[in-house]
Amino acid sequence: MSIYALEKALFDLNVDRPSKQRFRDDPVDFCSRYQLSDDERARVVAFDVRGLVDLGVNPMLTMGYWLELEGSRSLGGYIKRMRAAPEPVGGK
Amino acid sequence: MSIYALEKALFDLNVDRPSKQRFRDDPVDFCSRYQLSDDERARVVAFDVRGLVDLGVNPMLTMGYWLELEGSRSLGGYIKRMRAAPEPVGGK
Amino acid sequence: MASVVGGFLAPHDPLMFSTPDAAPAGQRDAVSAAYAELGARLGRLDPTAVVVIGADHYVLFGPGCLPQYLLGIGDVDGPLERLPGLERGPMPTNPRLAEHIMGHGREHGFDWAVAKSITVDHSIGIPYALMVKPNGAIPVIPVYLAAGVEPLVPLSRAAALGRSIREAVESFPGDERVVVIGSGGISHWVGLADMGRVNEDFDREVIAHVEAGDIDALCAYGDADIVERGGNGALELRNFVCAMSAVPAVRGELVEYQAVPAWITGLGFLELVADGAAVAR
Amino acid sequence: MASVVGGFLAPHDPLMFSTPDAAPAGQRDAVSAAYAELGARLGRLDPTAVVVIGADHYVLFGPGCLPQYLLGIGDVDGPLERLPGLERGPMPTNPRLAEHIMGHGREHGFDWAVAKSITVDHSIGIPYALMVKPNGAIPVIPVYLAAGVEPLVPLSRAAALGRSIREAVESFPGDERVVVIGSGGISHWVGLADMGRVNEDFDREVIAHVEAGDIDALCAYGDADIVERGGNGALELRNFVCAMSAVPAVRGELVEYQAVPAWITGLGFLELVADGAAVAR
Ligand SMILES: [Fe+3]
Ligand SMILES: [Fe+3]
Repeated sequence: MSIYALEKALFDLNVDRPSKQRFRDDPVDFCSRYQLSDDERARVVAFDVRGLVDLGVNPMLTMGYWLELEGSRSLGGYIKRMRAAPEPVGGK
Repeated sequence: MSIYALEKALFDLNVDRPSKQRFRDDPVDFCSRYQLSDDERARVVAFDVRGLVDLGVNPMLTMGYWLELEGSRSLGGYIKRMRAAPEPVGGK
Repeated sequence: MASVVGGFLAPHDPLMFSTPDAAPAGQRDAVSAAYAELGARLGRLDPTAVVVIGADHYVLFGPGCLPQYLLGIGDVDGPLERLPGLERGPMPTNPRLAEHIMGHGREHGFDWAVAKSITVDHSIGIPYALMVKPNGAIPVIPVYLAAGVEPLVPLSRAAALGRSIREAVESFPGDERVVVIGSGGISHWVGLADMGRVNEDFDREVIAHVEAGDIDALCAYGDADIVERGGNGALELRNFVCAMSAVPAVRGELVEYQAVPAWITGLGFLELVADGAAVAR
Repeated sequence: MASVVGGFLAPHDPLMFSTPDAAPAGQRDAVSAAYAELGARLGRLDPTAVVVIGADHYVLFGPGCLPQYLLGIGDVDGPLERLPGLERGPMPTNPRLAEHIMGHGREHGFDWAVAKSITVDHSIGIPYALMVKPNGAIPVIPVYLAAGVEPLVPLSRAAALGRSIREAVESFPGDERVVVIGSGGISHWVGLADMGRVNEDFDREVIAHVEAGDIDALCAYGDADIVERGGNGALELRNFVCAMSAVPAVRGELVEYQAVPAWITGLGFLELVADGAAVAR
């Protein structure tokens, strides 16, 4: 819906401990607290950092939330994901 | 030690949920996370809002933390406390 | 041409919501009627956007980053405080106009801090709910001045910022009709021992300056004098001079004044009439 | 008279701490030696205060309040990030000088956002730890520019801000000797697909402008061009031009340059020499 909602969600995942825990517990539920489209939510849940950066999210935020929350927590994994194509998720 | 440390502690008690809980659980322990003098800490723990305002703390912060955390949570109680003399706590 | 077509000064007293019955019924009714009248006048100005100038009460901006003045350029919702009878939710916005005000300001020496997402507090949420929302989905552009937390923005700088908002609007392509609301109580002592005191003399003096459109007289107040006579809450005069300066050739029209000790505030309701325009009535 | 006696440009690459062994030993040693040399030169300038100009990496300031530039006027500690080998703790301050810079700036059109308490990030914590702290308890005054989060502060405005810092220092009563550090990598792609790329050509071009003291040439870069050739991290050039502008009649002296793909950054180490002063050696 708005790049700003996406950026706020990712900022919270970078700096706010309770937000991180909520995401770990249930990423879809975490996303429901922000005005995200289905497509945006799917990309956040799937760690589609490439797709998120293409949408205009600040790459420091995508990198930060990857390193905090993605399973591997690895920078190499992040770069690999950035170099792959974005997820072809649809939705409004 | 510094009016700024005091203001930061009280700001956190106004807006940060985990800080509020920590204060409820153990106010002295909460205060240990800030560079406060013994006197400052004693005033925070005792809700000596008058003494804190006299030290220079923004009165919106003292009022906010009173309403959030003091037993009565009442504005009338706050005003009464403000009109009484500050606690004569000593310490460095 | 886009223009600022008018403005208002109105209070944002949360006690109206949290302890409505503390005030005498007559005052309560007068205050309700005043908000309704201001809302109706706002509607008759047929605005396409409303700039609401509020004051942080040390809940939005922390000691780690205190801006002199801030503009909401993106998503807006609120209010932050849960007050009985005050709905919380997203507000309509106009990001293009907001970004234009930011850009124009920065080109002319006003380095706006910005919020890409902001949950406004009651200082914007109350005038929005009582004056803007009843007129439909009019976009709101939130502005915050450092009016309650030191270091405060100087009164003269708040006035210059208001002029910058006006010039920005006037340079915006399109036919926007912008209304500006300066949100603030007049005398009130917030969190101080004198809480509950209202100084009607001071309030009437301020109102007279607003009626005369005398921004200079308002900017001439020293902060220590304001606090002495009007309490720390009266430092929100900044919001008044900023809004007045945004309205071309402003003069004020008093709609209502109530000194309400039970709500700890002198409540003034004024329309800021632009130019030689007829008062919207 | 208080004065800015010199300055430095230095990187703040967290990978030096988190993955030190990723870089070849030769580069690692050269970088360590460069920090030590800069620290030694800083010590010989005998400063009484150090202004460190860093960049928020979207961890200090959130989307609810993004300042163009911010000054720490009160308590300072950090760094926020837990990096192996980097101690976290309070830093010595000089609130009187910091408040003077704020007040002087505001009187001259620079509406500083301020922090009364700030936990600095690695962009200030790393140069502080490697260059300032080894010289004893020298007060640090943190400055943050919007160099990584949009809307960015324009390069020319960063330069004007640097001049304002210098003028503020020069109008401060007393004998302060102030050193200014502009903290930032040269080319680096942060969080982008090109992460790990280093563009030595661009870096050498930037270094040549710094050596020549050619602030105008640096301010002439367009942001899109910087991102194209130097990556989003090179937007930290703002910190360079701000620091250079704070040093009177500046010219640069290159101490070390290392292109370190393993640490994803072109690392430049320069002294900013004031006036016709002899290089502190
Ligand atoms: Fe207020
Ligand atoms: Fe950086």
